[in-house]
Amino acid sequence: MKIKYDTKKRLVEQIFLLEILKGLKLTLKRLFSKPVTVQYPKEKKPLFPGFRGRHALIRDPKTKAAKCVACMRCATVCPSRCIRIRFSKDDETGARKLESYEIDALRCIFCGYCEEVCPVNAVVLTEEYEYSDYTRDPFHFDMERLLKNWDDFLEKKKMEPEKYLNPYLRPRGLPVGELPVGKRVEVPEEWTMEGQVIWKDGKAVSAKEADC
Amino acid sequence: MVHLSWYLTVSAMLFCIGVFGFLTRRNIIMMLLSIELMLNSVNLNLAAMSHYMEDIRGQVLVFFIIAVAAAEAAIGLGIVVTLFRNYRSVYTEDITILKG
Amino acid sequence: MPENKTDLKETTREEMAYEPYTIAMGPQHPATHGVLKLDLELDGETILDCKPTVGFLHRGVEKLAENMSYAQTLPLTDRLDYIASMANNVAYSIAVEKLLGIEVPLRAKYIRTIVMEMARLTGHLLWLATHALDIGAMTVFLYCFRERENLLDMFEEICGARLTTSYTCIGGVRQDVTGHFLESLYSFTEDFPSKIAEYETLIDKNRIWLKRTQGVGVVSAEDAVSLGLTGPTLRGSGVEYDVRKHMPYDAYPYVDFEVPVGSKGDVYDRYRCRMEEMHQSNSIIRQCIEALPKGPIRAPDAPDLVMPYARQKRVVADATFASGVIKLMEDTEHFIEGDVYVSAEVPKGELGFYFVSDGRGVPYRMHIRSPSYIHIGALPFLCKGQMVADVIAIIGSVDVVLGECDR
Amino acid sequence: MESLEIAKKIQEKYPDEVVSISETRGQVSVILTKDRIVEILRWLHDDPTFQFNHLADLCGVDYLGKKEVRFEVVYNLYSIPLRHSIRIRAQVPEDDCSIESVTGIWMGANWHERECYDLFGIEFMNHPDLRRILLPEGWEGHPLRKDYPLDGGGKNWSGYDEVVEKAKKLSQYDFYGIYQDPTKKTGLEDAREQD
Amino acid sequence: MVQLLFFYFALVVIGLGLRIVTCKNPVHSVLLMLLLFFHMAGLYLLLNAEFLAAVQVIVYAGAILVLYLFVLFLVNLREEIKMSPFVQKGKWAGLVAALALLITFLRGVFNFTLGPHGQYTIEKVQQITHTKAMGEAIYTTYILPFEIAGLILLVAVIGGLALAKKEDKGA
Amino acid sequence: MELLWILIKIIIVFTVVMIHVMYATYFERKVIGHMQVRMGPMRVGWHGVLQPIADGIKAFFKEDIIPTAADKKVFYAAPLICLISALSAVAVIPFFETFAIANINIGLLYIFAMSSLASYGVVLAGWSSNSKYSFLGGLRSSAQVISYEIAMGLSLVGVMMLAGSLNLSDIVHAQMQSSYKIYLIPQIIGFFVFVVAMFAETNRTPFDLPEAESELVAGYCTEYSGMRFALFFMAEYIGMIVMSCLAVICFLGGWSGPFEVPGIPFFWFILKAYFFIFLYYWVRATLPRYRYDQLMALGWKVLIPLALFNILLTGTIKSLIG
Repeated sequence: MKIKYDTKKRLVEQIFLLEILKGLKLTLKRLFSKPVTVQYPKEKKPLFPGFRGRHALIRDPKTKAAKCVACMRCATVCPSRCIRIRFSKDDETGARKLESYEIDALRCIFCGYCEEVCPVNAVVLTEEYEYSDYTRDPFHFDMERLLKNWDDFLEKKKMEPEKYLNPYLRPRGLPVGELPVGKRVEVPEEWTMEGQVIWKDGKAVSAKEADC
Repeated sequence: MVHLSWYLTVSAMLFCIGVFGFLTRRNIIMMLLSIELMLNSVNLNLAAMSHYMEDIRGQVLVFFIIAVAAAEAAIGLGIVVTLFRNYRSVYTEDITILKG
Repeated sequence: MPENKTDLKETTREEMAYEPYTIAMGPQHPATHGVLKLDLELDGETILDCKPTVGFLHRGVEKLAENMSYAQTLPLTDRLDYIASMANNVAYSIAVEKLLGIEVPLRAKYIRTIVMEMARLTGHLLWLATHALDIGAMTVFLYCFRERENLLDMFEEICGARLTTSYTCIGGVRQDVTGHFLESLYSFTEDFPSKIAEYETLIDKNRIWLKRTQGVGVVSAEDAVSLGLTGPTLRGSGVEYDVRKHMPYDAYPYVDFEVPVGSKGDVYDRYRCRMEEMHQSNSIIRQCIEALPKGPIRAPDAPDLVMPYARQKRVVADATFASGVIKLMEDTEHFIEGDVYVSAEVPKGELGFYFVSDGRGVPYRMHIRSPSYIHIGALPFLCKGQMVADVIAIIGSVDVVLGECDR
Repeated sequence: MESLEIAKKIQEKYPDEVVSISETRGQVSVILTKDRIVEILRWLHDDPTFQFNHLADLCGVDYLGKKEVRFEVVYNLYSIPLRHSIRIRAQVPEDDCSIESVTGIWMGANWHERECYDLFGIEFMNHPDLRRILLPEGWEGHPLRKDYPLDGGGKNWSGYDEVVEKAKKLSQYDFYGIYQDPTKKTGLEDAREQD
Repeated sequence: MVQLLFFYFALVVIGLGLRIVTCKNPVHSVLLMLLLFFHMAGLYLLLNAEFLAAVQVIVYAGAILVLYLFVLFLVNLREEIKMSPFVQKGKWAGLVAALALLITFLRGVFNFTLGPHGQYTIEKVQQITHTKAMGEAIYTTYILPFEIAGLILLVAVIGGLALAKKEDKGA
Repeated sequence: MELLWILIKIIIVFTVVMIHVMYATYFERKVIGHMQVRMGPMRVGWHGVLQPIADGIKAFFKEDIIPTAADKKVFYAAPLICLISALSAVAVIPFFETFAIANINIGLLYIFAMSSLASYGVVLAGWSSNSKYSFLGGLRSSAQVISYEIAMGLSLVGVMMLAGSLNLSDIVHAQMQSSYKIYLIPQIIGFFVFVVAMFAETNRTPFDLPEAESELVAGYCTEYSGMRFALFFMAEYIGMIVMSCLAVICFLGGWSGPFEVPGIPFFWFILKAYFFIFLYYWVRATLPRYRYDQLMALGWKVLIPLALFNILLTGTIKSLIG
């Protein structure tokens, strides 16, 4: 498709600077329209659930400890290799016991792979993004720090831990059968594969409704 | 009361400074600047005379001299630029094409 | 100022030899769009020679990729063209899918097309913003960012990040879109043409804008192809080459759109091309939303995220924690030896990935054909004989991102 | 034209040059020896039946220990008017690590070849400006070779050492006068003295 | 008061003049020249020639001197500062010549007598303003010289253009 | 006694101008901000009203960096030349009937002289910084100011012809007695040329090439920081104010208005001047930037012929009518 444009000006336009006056009119109009900016530290935009922010280890409400089972999947998948896990092995049962869990947040690239592969919903990226500091040490999260991050986050969200559903704990639109047991949490219907949305008559409706 | 000869003295001294500069500087631009100095001294001379003679003619002449000075600067500096382009220098000892 | 004794020595004529006036534009310069350095040789304000220096942002993505699984490299592609990272994700994914021979479900294809076009809009909006700012129209910059923010918000809604999206995965997308996302995007597309009209009011016919852009940085169709220019930069010269049309991928065969091409190949033509492309992208997004089918969003045979490094048994459901369904299989159909080159049309041009595989889950060699790299390489050709102010306009019009250039 | 057909035609015309033809997922590569590479590519570029006017990509590959000939330079060609593509792979042995430049055919090959030279150390003969491009001048080794140490070989780049040295030197000055040590000179004074 | 002002202006003008011709850095010379022009303008004001003062600043300081600065920037200047500003041999000869000229001039100055007075008395000039007085003289009595001055300027413009124009490669 | 009165006038005008400069920066940021659908300064004080004070304090206490290779004397002098030449032009502006620091006969010429001096500050700043960007900025600025000064001077010749005087107060009086009350109508071409030249003289968008931030980083003031940079800034804004006042005096009838506002004799003057200052901001928010050669072409090939034509027209009409 050849673009057609006509940039030749008629004499009237040339003399009376019509196109410049139009531009001036637009800026004058915008002078009286409402600014779209957000005054950041005072007002904050609400984040969408699933924002990939500060890391946390979910505290198990029953045991009060991390849910991590030291399967090493997160450490394996991490592209920047910023997760370090140490565990000990019970000789009798063969069960793994988590010794330490460290995340170097300065190395992290916040891709969210760790929470996606975690089979038990233990590690999570919370919706916290304001945690800058003057030194490097505070960004080396050890297990206590990560658990505290989770507590802080819950306190901020004022939500029961069970009710909080991070979409990455349970990616939207995947069949339940393909997920590990730990991820089969209850989600709104729109998030399941059965309830996925399609477009119909100028509105997004779930495919189920559209069928009938 | 400022006497006329005071003006003339100042003008004469300024002119001689201009002459000295013109004769001794290596840089052609500075030589031209010295000429401006001399022209200024002449201007002062004319303006003072005209004032003390209660006539306007001298000052009209000053006006013309300023106009001519502008022309002179334009041409002179044009020549300097051309010289610089051809010889990469604005020093009198480098530009000896007439000496052969 | 105390004068140093050594300064007083007579300088000889030879020492005063003429040297052209050179200016180092960058690596820290407001108009080089990153850490690009241009050594300009000037005669007055006319450019005699222009020598670009790149590599300040070289991170060795290609070497990194040789030591990571295919899935792990995907987040790194966010950092190539960080202005439209979604497009890089898609381009990388289709390349890997071609290599592994994976067919993507239709719904995922449509979603990918939507996000790719959204990425094109974000890319073009930022391009217009900075291009206009370079030429001095400051207000267009902020108007463009107003819309770009909306798009980034939508990215945040579907993948949890605004810039480093990592949204796609090999064999599909990482998660489904929501109804809210579709509705807000659809209403955005309804408004967007009026927003484009607003930018055009300020610059399109403005005499200063025309003077600054018309006849500047002209590149003929033949030269443009020979220089390897792609994307709108090439199409501005009148060559109708668009990977979306020539080698269709994802849902592009199913949507109806046109490829705008210019005629003269100057800055203004490239500008017009991108403006028209924004209209086209807008219409593609609308068509895709309207035709979005239901179905899975990941291919059933897509490799697991924690992919083995060597040719091994592939685990579909985790043996330890799944409900008992354990499916192990020898993975030979995916990891074959050979090489593929697949490219996609990202906002900047043709982003190609060349993979050499030796049959492991790790690429033996990955080469990224980044459009910005080629475009910066063409800058000396474009800039010669122009003026300093035109260099700014030309850099803006070829639209380069240094993250992509240096990789 | 089908890619395989093109490959066959190349083989017909240059039977001695073509080493082999391979196909992966429908994409055809023609593996050539490097000697007449410019001639072949120019033929592909100019011939009206091929018209490969778009050099989509040019890169090097290092097959250390995998193949007999260590390096390959890969040309991904595409024809915009005829819409077909072919991949040419020229073998470059390690002991004669050089190949003819194709900048005369595609101007855009210039930077591709510089990159290839920079990262693989393959010399491109008759290249107008063969310098390092992504890495700084004075970098040792060619990082995309498979025998390049992943940890950098425990050696820093000389430019980095220079910067560290300079930083150390600057850190001994009291720039802002906050330490109030009369024996210490400020950096500015020292710089002035050095001038 | 007027005498004080005169002496101030006169001394500064002489001092600046000396500094200008001996200054090593031509840019500094030009800067001092600018200052000198201001003081000259001050002297003109003392002579009731306010129009001349304004023209002095506008034309000399505002246009001609900027031209000098321009040309100075065009030529390689940083090297010049390192060299002696004077010609190698003629420095003292120039000084002697200038001094001799000064003595001659001063003799003339002290033997000087004023000619007949004209019609533009100080009161009259102040009344009709200097600008108007100048204008009347220029546009009536001196209209021909004025035209010629305009012609000279035109010639200068064309000449300057012809000199500074780069040769076309084709020609 | 007279001297004391002049001194008081100087102090009053200086203070008022300085406050205007401070708040001109504030309103520029506010106006342009709102035109660009953002807020502008919001932090210091209510809606950022104390921002100029904060900026001033910051500039004052900032480290004054002087490049080692700079020509120090000239480097120090350049911002002062700019500021002083801009400030001294304020002296002849009659803000209302009886109020001007110096009501001199060649007021218009005086303003020209002062505005042509401002280019020295810029050129020398560019040269003395010993930076290539500064140097280019300086050169551009001087060429621009010299070229547009001609256009500006010629555009005002029509006004001089109609008023028959170079005294600014006389020009206003002459306007009040003319048939249209303002010279805008008979001198519309001159006004157009003047407004364009006014933008160029003060180095503002779309003619802000000397400091074009996307090309020359910051042009002639690239190497300046702290107080010295603030001096350039102040000079630029004072230049804007002076040019606005000149436009008001020469074309919009100075302090005269449709009706008298009791107690505020300068009401109309200030109002009209504010309009021009707003115009500066408005244009800055709207237009792109010219290229150097295009700018020169506009000045020499469009504005100067237009101004000459205007002179011809004015002369013809004047000789025909009276």
